[in-house]
Order: sequence, then structure tokens, then C-alpha cells
Amino acid sequence: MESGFYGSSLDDSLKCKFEESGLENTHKIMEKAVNWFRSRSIFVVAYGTGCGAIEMPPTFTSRYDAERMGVIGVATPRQADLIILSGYLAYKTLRRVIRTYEQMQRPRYIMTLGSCPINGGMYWDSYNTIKKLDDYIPVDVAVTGCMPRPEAVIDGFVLLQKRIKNGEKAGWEKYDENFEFYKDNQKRVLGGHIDPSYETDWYNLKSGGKA
Amino acid sequence: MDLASKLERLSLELVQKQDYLYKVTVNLERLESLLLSFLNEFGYITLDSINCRDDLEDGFFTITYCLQTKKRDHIVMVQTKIQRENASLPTMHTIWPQAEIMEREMHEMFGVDFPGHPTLIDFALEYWDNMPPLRRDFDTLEYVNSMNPFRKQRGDALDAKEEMKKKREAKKAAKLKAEKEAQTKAALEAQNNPSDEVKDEE
Amino acid sequence: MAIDIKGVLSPLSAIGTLFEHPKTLTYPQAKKDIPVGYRGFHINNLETCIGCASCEEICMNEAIDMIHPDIEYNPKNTSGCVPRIDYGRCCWCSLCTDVCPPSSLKLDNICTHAECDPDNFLYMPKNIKNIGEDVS
Amino acid sequence: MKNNLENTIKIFHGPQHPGITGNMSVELDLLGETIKRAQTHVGYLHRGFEKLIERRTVVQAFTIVCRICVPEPDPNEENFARAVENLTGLEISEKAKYIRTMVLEMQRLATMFLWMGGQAGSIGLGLIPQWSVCDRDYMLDRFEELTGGRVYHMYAFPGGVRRDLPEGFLERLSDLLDYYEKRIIVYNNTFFDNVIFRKRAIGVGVVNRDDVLKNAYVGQTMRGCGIKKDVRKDMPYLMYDKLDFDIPIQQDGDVYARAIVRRDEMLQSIRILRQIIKQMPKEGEILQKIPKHRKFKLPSDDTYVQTESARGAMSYYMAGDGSEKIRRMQVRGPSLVHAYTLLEKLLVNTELADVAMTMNSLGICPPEIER
Repeated sequence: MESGFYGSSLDDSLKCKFEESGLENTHKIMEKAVNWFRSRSIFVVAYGTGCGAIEMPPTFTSRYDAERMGVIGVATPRQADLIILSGYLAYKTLRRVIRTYEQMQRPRYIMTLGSCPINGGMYWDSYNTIKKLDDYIPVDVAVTGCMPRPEAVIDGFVLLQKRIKNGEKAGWEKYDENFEFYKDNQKRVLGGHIDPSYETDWYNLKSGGKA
Repeated sequence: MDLASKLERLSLELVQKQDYLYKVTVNLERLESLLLSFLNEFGYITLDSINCRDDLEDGFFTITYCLQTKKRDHIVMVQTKIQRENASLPTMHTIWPQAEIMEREMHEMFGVDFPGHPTLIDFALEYWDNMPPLRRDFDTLEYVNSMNPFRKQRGDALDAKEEMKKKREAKKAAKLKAEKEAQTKAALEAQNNPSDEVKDEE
Repeated sequence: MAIDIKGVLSPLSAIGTLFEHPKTLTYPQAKKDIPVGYRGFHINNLETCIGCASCEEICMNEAIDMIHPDIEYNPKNTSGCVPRIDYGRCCWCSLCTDVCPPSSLKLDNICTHAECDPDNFLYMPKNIKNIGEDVS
Repeated sequence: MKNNLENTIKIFHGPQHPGITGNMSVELDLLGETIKRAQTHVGYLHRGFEKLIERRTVVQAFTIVCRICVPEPDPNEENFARAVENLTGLEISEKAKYIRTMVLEMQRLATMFLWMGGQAGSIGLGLIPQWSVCDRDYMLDRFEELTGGRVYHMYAFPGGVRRDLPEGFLERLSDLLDYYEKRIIVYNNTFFDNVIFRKRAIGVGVVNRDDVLKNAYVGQTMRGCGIKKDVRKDMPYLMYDKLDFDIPIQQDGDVYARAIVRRDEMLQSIRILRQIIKQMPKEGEILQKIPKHRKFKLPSDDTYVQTESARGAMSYYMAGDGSEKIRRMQVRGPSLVHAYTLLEKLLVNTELADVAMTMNSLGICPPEIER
């Protein structure tokens, strides 16, 4: 899948052009600069999938003020770089989360709050919640706590910023590479009742083709 | 209390459970007429909730209607029992609109049928094809294990009771060994032939 | 149409707060002191832990595993095991610390942990005698 | 009705939407900007609490109940503890009663501040959430000291409370109440008297007074219609019969009336807390000694308890079966009826922009609808 300029690194054709004109260093510097800028302006869509939604307002308002670090909330997934899944996910929510995640533009990151997405948490024996979220969508940062304090959420932001700055391999790249693996897992747990992937050509859905 | 005498005329008993809580038990045939007379004659106009309890061992569901008067200063529980198999109840949504959603939930969670109910659709679950989940014979842990794997890193966990037993036995064995060693030593000192004794021990 | 003069003017009193001292906590730089008794992460005093597995028994989330520690522990430990906590399960209800017979398992007021790999949330409680005093 | 749905477009308000009060969705049929039909959908937060509670012993289930309603966990704990006490016949000491009452009122204040943020944010007043969520945080700091938890306190244990008051706690709480009294004047100026809020809220979301009692609407929805009912007065529990407070009411039944009722209730909560601080006994057992700490046996009996939460009466039905486990616990929160019966009715023929505001003012909390 083409990542384009908006991927984790500058795209290959641009890299070739730089190399042809003997400017590898410029390319490296530019890549670093892009990563730095990216780490300082994280737009967040906070999907309150569970209890953790209660710690979102304190994190984003004046007491803890995540905006100091360039982290700011937005309303729609299409404008967002980061989706926060705050807490356990019911099967019904997972369907919507996958849909929301696939609508986001690359680069896209996922942060989970609380113990529940990690290994089931309090609801480990509940018949309606997901136990291991990273089987279904790639998780970049997981913050533990029940609920994590706003400090812990900010720690998560700091960790994510560090990862972006260092140009580490992000979850969305894994998702693109192992698309089939994730889709299989999703189908297994959601029982086939799952929306077509967002890359689907919706206008020609009946002829069943990918765009 | 006034209500007690009124119910006595219907040959029903009013039991006081707590300071503000009373209970009437009635059989299913008389339930609907009793609820109507609670609403129209006794002035219990509020239906607070409908609760359902699964008594698996006895084979029935216990349904509790909680009613309140205009003053809202006490609660009366009207309780009835219905068969677990092909459970069915008269719907109350024409009298109390909020009963619609409570009955929809009960239908989904317990599989109780409400003939004449307009919207017996999904309430909280989506594409659910198993047994109604709040029935007590539905094993949620089994369902979870069939659907979701847990993390495998915890495989090195030990059973503490087994470990305790092992340690106790090891201690006992060590004690025995020490005793035997002491005996051997004593024996050694008595006889002057050590090598055979040690071999026997082993 | 009457204009609500009070309703237009009174919200402007918010301008007065421009001159107040800001209430924001600059978290990663300056940390808020969390009171003693906060239910944060676990600590376990291995000198007194008796390995009775009471904590494992009461935990409804099955978050606690008993494992052999790789450092020295209480010689009177009946099973030779100490608790390890899965922070993908724990809910910090502190029932485990309530039932601990020698009160060796406690909750510290350290409470933030973020990790990239969700597999890394098995937490070996820090070996601390009392809060604020490190043994290991 | 069906004829009206011609030429409408369908919009899903939620589950991922900044204006929704949690993880739920409202399906709207719109003709232009006007809503012709609204349908509530829940289930995004269903965890099967009632099933989980059946699998656990009483002590283990105690930790899970506070998760039933996220913005205000304490009425749940109180309900659970009181139901177990009713069933087992446990009596709790006066000091424990006072502490529990105090925790409930503190929680009410904290919830009201969070509600204020949501209500103001839903009509685009960005400043009020910045303030009120911060002010709520100061109350959470007090909770941290008292209970050891920030949001989930797990404090009201059957038989009392789990911890004693820390040293100097009541003085610090008293200082905070002084601060809150000053702040409420500021909020009055900037939010409740604000011309934007008044123009948006007056006459919107009017609840029919005749429906209120029959349809079991509770809390501010009821009191905003001029019906003076409150569980704390009508069926007093804990220490409420010894405390002096009023039930604020308004007559109009619209969003603004409910907001004013909430503001007055905040002042009443402060008044109650001041009395508690004065009357709090110095000595006293906080947790009743139970023969075996981990073994609570419930008799095969049932009970029904009701607590006034910050959004209305919240009730629990609990039944035991002679073992350590709970046979059945059913939660009936105020949101169940508000989110379905009331909201679907109220939204018809209102504007799309008023949906978030109406939902906020009804105090809908999705996790307690579906548990």
C-alpha cells in the first residue's frame, strides 16, 4: 500500500529524486524534521469506548491541559492522527472502532487506556467484551490503570511522541502489512457481521471489487 | 396499613420487608388484574422497574414489579412466578410506556416472550445467536474461552497449594534425611565400616 | 424585542480571571504529590511474605499468579512463591492487600505506566519494606 | 407518522460524537434541520454486569458495582452496601453513616460540575468546561485522600466504610466548600445568566408534567416540572433525616429549568456537607466486625433499595440464595427511562442542534442503561 508523503517517511520517489541530485543528507534532515513536527501536533479523536472517557475531560481541560504538548482534541476521525480507545470494548463497539480507525488518514496511531484492552481487565469473563485488543487493531501505546490518571494519559502521549520522533515503526504500518491477519481475527470474533474494509469501492460494491 | 386491608379482601397478603418496602406475592393468572387494580384503585401510578430472577433449580423465573404511589414514599413489590420453559408474560406497555423498554430488555436477557409487544428487537446485544445470556445455565466463562484467547505470558504460574505441599514434603524428607544421617553417623562411630552403610542408605 | 442586558454583560466578568494565577499542573516537569494511601501499583515485602496465596484466592479478576522469585525471600515462606500481578487484569480494588495476613503486600502511590507492547504488563511488585524505602 | 418520514434523511448521532453523553447513539430522521423521529440505540457498553455479579462472592462483587455508572460511582456502592445490609441485617455505626452521607454529597457536587461542563460544551461555550472540570478535580483530590481512588472509590463496604477519615480532612473539605461557594457565583454570572444559554435553553425540551409520575421520570426532570419529590426526603436513608435541606424546584420543565434546579442542588449539597462537617462524630467504629472477613452469606430473600443519585433515583433489586454468591442483582438507573421513553419523545420536532443539549440536561449515562 502506498504511504505517500503522509506516511512515516518521505515517499520513495521523492527519496530517489534527492539521491539523484546527491542530497541524501538533506533527505534525512527533512525526514527528521517531518517527524519532529508530527510529534508536536497530535490531533486526537477521543472515542469514549468505556470508563476511561471520564478521564478525558480533565486531561484536555485546564487542570492537566494536554494542549501544552501539542495534543488537541478534534471531532472527527478524518482529521485525527491518534484515536484514544478509553477502556473495554464490547463487540458492538469494536465494529464501530474498526470503521472509525479505517477512516483515519495515515499516519494513524492508537492509544488504549485501562487494563481491559490489554488482557480483559475486570471484565475478563464477560461474554460481550474484547479481551486482547491488539489482535484486532494495532495498538501503539497502552496505558494501564483502572482508570489511568490524567498523568498516566500524558505519559502515554510523551511515549507516543518519542516513538514518532524516533521514526519507529508504527501500528498502522503493521496493519497494512498484516491486513489479512487482522481481518481474519476480526471476522473470527465478530462472526462475519462486519463492514467491508474502508478501501472498498463502495459505489461498485455489488460487482465486489476492491478499489 | 390501608393497603393491607384492601389486599386482604382480594385474599392476598402484604408483607413488610423494610421500612419503606412491602411485598405481595400473586400467581400469574391474577397478575394483570392486580396490577390494574394497583394502578386504578390503590393509586400506585408509577411503575419503577420490572425485575427478573432466574431460579434455575426450581425451574421458574421470579418476576418483580416495583410500584410507587404519587407520594413516592414507599415501594410495593408485586411478585409472581412463571415457568422457565416457554416463558411468557402479559405486556404492560399500553399502561406504562416505560414497560416497553424494560420488557424488551427482559426478552433479550432471559428469553421471556411478551405477546403483543410491538418492538421485541435487539436491546444491547448485536447478532447474538447463543442462549439468552442472563439465564443461569449460560456459562459465560466457557463462551469467553471459545471466542477470545487470553495472553499466554502467564503460563509460568504455579499452584500455590501444590507448592506448599511440595515444600512441606521436601521439608519432611530433609528432616528424615537429617535424622537418618545422624543415625548413620552414630552407627559409623559404633562400627568401623562406613562405606557399606552409606550405600544401603541410598 | 427586549435585550437581555444582564445576560450580555455578566459573562464578561470572566475577563477578570485573566489576572489570576494559572491552575494548570505542568505534569511531566512538575509532579503533583499523590497522597499517602492512594491505591497505586503494588509493593511486596519479600522479607515477610509467607506465600499463602490469599491474594490469589480473593482476586476476582484472576490477576495474581504465584511464582518463584529470583531473589532471596522469607525463609518461612510456606510455598516458596510470591505474587506477580497482571496489570492487564488488575482493577486496584486493594482487596488483596486487605486480606494479606502479614500485610506484606501493599499499594504504593506510584501509578503511571505506559508501554508500547501490550505483552509487557506482567508486574513483579517492587520489594519494599515500607513505602519510600527500597530493599532490593 | 409514517407519512412524515418521506424525504427525510437519516443521521446517526453517535456513538463516536463529541456531543453525546457517552458511548451510545441516537438515530435521527431529519427533514431539513427538524427531527421527525428519534430512536435510541444502546449496547456499545454492555458488559453483562448482572452475569458477572452472579459469578462472584459478595466481597468480590463489591468492587465491580461502582463501574456501573462512570460519572458517579458512589450511589451504586451505597445501594449495593445497603442491599447487603438489608439482607443480612447488619447495622452500621453512626460515624460510618455520616461518612457515607458525606461521600454521597461530595460525589453529587463532583457530578454536577462535570454535568455543567457537558451542558455548556454542548452549546458551544468553551470556557465553562475548562473551569468546571478543573473545579471537579479539586473534589477528586479530596476523594484521593479519603478513599485512595480518584474516580472509582470502592469505599462504602457492606457494614461501614473501608477507611477512617485522614487527619485534617474535614478542614480541607471545608476550605474547598468555601471555594465552591465563590465559584458558583462566577458560574452564575458566566453560564446560568448567560444570554446564549438562556436563548438556547428556555422553551427547549419541555417535559409534559402529566407524564412525569406515571412514566417514572426522576431527578431533575421531575423537579424541573414542579414536582417536589426526592428520595432523600421521602424515604430517608443514612443520615438524611437528621440533616436540614430543601428540595429546589422549577415550574417550566425545560432545559433551563433543569439547569437551575441543578445549580440550586449544588448549593444544597454544600449546605448538607457543612452540617455533616459540624456533626461528624469524632469516635466510632467505621467498619462492622464481620465474623469471617471473606464470607458474607446472603439469606434466600430479596430486597429493593433506592438512592438519590445526582441524576435521580437509582434502584437495586438484590436477591440471595443462602450461599456466598448473589443470586440476582438488577440495576434500574434513572437513565433507562430517560434515554428511551423520554428522549425519543422529546426530540421529535426539535432542531438537530438541540440534541446534545437535551441529552445532557436529562442526565443520560449510557453505562447504566445497559450495564
